[in-house]
Amino acid sequence: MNAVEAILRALTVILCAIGAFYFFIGTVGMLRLPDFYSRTHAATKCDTVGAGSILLGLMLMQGFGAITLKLIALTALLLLSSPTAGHALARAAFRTGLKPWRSPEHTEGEDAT
Amino acid sequence: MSRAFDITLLLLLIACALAVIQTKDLLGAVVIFSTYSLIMCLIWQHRGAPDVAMTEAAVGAGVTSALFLVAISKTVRKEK
Amino acid sequence: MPASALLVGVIIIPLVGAVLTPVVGGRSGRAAGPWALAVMLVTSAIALMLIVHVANVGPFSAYLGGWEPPYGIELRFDEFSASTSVICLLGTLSILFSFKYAEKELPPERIRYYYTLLLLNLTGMIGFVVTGDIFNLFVFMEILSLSGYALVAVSGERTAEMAAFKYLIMGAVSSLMVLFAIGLLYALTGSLNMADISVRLAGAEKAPAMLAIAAFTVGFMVKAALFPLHIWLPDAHAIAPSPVSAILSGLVVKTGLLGMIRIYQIYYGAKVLDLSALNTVLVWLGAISIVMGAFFAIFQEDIKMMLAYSTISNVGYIIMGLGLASQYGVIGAAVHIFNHALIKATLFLGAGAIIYRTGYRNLTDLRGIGRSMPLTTAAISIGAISIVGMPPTAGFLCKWYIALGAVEAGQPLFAVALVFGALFIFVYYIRMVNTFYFQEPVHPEILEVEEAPLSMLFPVLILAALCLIMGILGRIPLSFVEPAVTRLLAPLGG
Amino acid sequence: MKRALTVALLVVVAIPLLYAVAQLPQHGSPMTPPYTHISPRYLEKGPEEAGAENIVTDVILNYRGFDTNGEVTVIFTSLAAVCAVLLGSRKGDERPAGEPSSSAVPVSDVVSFVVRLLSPLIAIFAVYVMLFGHISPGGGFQSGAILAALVIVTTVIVGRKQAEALVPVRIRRLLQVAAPLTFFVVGVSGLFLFGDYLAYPKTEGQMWLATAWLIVIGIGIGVGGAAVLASIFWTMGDDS
Repeated sequence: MNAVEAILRALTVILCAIGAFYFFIGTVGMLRLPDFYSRTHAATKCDTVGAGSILLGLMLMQGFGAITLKLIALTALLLLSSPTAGHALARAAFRTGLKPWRSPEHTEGEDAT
Repeated sequence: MSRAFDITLLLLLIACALAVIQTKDLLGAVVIFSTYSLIMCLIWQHRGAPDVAMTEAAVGAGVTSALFLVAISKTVRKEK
Repeated sequence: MPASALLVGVIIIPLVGAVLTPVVGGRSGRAAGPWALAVMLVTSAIALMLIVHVANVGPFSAYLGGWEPPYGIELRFDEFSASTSVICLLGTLSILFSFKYAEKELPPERIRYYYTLLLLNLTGMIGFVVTGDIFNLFVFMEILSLSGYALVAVSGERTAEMAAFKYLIMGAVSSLMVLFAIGLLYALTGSLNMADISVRLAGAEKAPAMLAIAAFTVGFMVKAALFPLHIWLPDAHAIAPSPVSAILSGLVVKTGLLGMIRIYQIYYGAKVLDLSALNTVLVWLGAISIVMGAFFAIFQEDIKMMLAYSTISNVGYIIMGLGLASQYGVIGAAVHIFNHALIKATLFLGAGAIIYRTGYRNLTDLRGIGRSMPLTTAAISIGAISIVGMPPTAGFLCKWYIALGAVEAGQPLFAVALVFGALFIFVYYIRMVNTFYFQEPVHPEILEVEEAPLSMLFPVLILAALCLIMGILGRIPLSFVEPAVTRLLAPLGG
Repeated sequence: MKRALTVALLVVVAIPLLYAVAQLPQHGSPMTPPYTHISPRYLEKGPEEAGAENIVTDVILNYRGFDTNGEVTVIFTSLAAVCAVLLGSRKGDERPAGEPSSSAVPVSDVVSFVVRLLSPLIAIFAVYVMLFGHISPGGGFQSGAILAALVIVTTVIVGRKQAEALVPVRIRRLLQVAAPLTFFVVGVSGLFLFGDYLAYPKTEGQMWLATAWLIVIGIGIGVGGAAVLASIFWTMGDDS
């Protein structure tokens, strides 16, 4: 029993760490990436993978119960809403004519052809 | 721990308030303002006022942002 | 009907009437005006009954929801609350005056919302003066301010929207100040009931109590347009539709002053602070307002702009009377709140009737109007005489009392400022009357103009008549507020 | 220069503010007046004499119900203000050149699908918040805001015409005044039954009636608030 609990606790810690790591990466991406599309992409990663794995970790910690049900509902909502928001943002930007960023070398190459 | 959390939130709140004033792009200001509401909502919740937190989330971050966006779409986006 | 039910009714009836106006008004909005008028007539009847009651038995209360204060909200009707009757009177007359105005100037979709806002504004003021709970006061202040901003902009002209925006910004800051002060008082006393705060404030810390009254003063002074905080007033009051100007200048500005009286009731009763420093500041600001408002009014071409500046000047008189904190001064101020409302409404409604008929607002363009609109200009002239403070009219007694108050408080210098202000006022009203009657018209068609329509003429004449009657019967309101002022000043040992 | 002046002014204002606030009773300490004067009565007796388990609901709808009556009127005032300023023909309506009126991006199928999927859930949540305001956190205002958010999102997805068709103008106008009217009806019946405006039954056996009335008011505020907020949104988005 203790062993099961310890494993669950370890899994929780690992999952939460993964979540935190993704949030960190996402934030760095938000700050460092060059254009709107890539930044949106980074931000959406935070929400889905980061928050998703943290919620999963919390579920493991709680075991079965009302709270876990709420967490499941929360995860489902998050997995639905966050990609949709990202999609809507990127689509609106693209439709209104925002050009994706190209690296300078690439652009030069294009110009040459 | 709880105190540190409170202080962090309050500092974020002040930062958001200043950012709203400083931003010249009104659309950006609206987004920051809804972030402000979100932080405010967390503070209410943390101070033990879930009723107010709920109102703040629904009205502050939801409905007012929508109204601001409509107003911006009707007028100009840049502050002069 | 028990008095407490009437006291609730005087707020609830116009409130529900206002809320139902868009439903009743119909698509064309034609029914909205008569409906609003009916609502205000009923409210006026209730207000009269309340005043008779307070004159007989003194101040009385109603407990909402049956919860005794400080647990629930208390409505309290005292002699100062008797200004409800002025609110009802001016409200009724302005709504009557609005019939023709709204028909001519407003897009039909807006008419019913215009009346809704008028009624809401009046409801807010009635609630403001009868409530005995400080947060309830704030709620009603919000209703009246919000509807006030929109009423300024209702004509849809660019200048009106700019004026409303300026008013909105200043008003929002003042509301915030008042809310902040209410929060401070709650933190100090744990109570929101005014009487209860007054009792519990006695042992409180001094610095927060001082900050609270400072915030209250700044907040209410923005609403009342005292000298450094008056900048929103000339535009908003001059550009708003005339019936709205009458209400804003006659009543809304006064709510700031009545709010100040309420705060003084709390603080004088608690005796927690020595307010003489604040009073000195108020007297000086009042004196500056008197002279400055009157001085600027001389140079105005626009007739409504002139009236708006004269409002600033008259607010100065009232503030000065309050700040003097002497029996005569406060009585004079309290009654001037009432009289100035009548006078300024006469003037604004009269000016509105002239603008309605001629389309001109500048004095130069209006030369000779006295020959074609004799009744309206006669009413305006009566208003002008009253506001200068000539003996047989309403303005005289109050100013006399305030001057007496200055002498009583041992500061006769301010009585001089008062006389000086009255001289300036005399100059510009003489100029106006001179323009109306004795100068040759610039526009010949001015002489062809018809007299104002009956629904406009009637309110103007009634108000002008009241200016005269109040001058003759001026002792009645003075002796009516006297017990309240005595109670207010009793803790000062005066 | 202007900036320096602003900062100096702020500092001058801030010092007395900070000084005075520092003199206030210790915030959050149980010995301060806000905790010792009125609140104990609310906390101890609220559930039995005011009809709701949630003390916040007790205070805002029962003890201080008249304030809430005023607040819903403030919300209604804002609607009347928006209508009075925006409705009807505007003289000289000018939009700065080069600013597109609204981006002509059609609504994405993905977004549309997700919103359609979620909107019944949002509606259920709003109704739950409305009906259980007397037990759990929430109540009329909150559910009104959630409902209004739902209406706004739906308007964005299906277009304004279709969304407005769901609620005909005549009914909408009644819904907008639902909140103050509910207060009026409950208040006046309190006046006749129990002697005071907005009075609720206070005796032991009739508490269910008080609770029922709190729920009725909650529904009124929720529906009215949602109608007002949605109408403001529609009026502001008016392209006339």
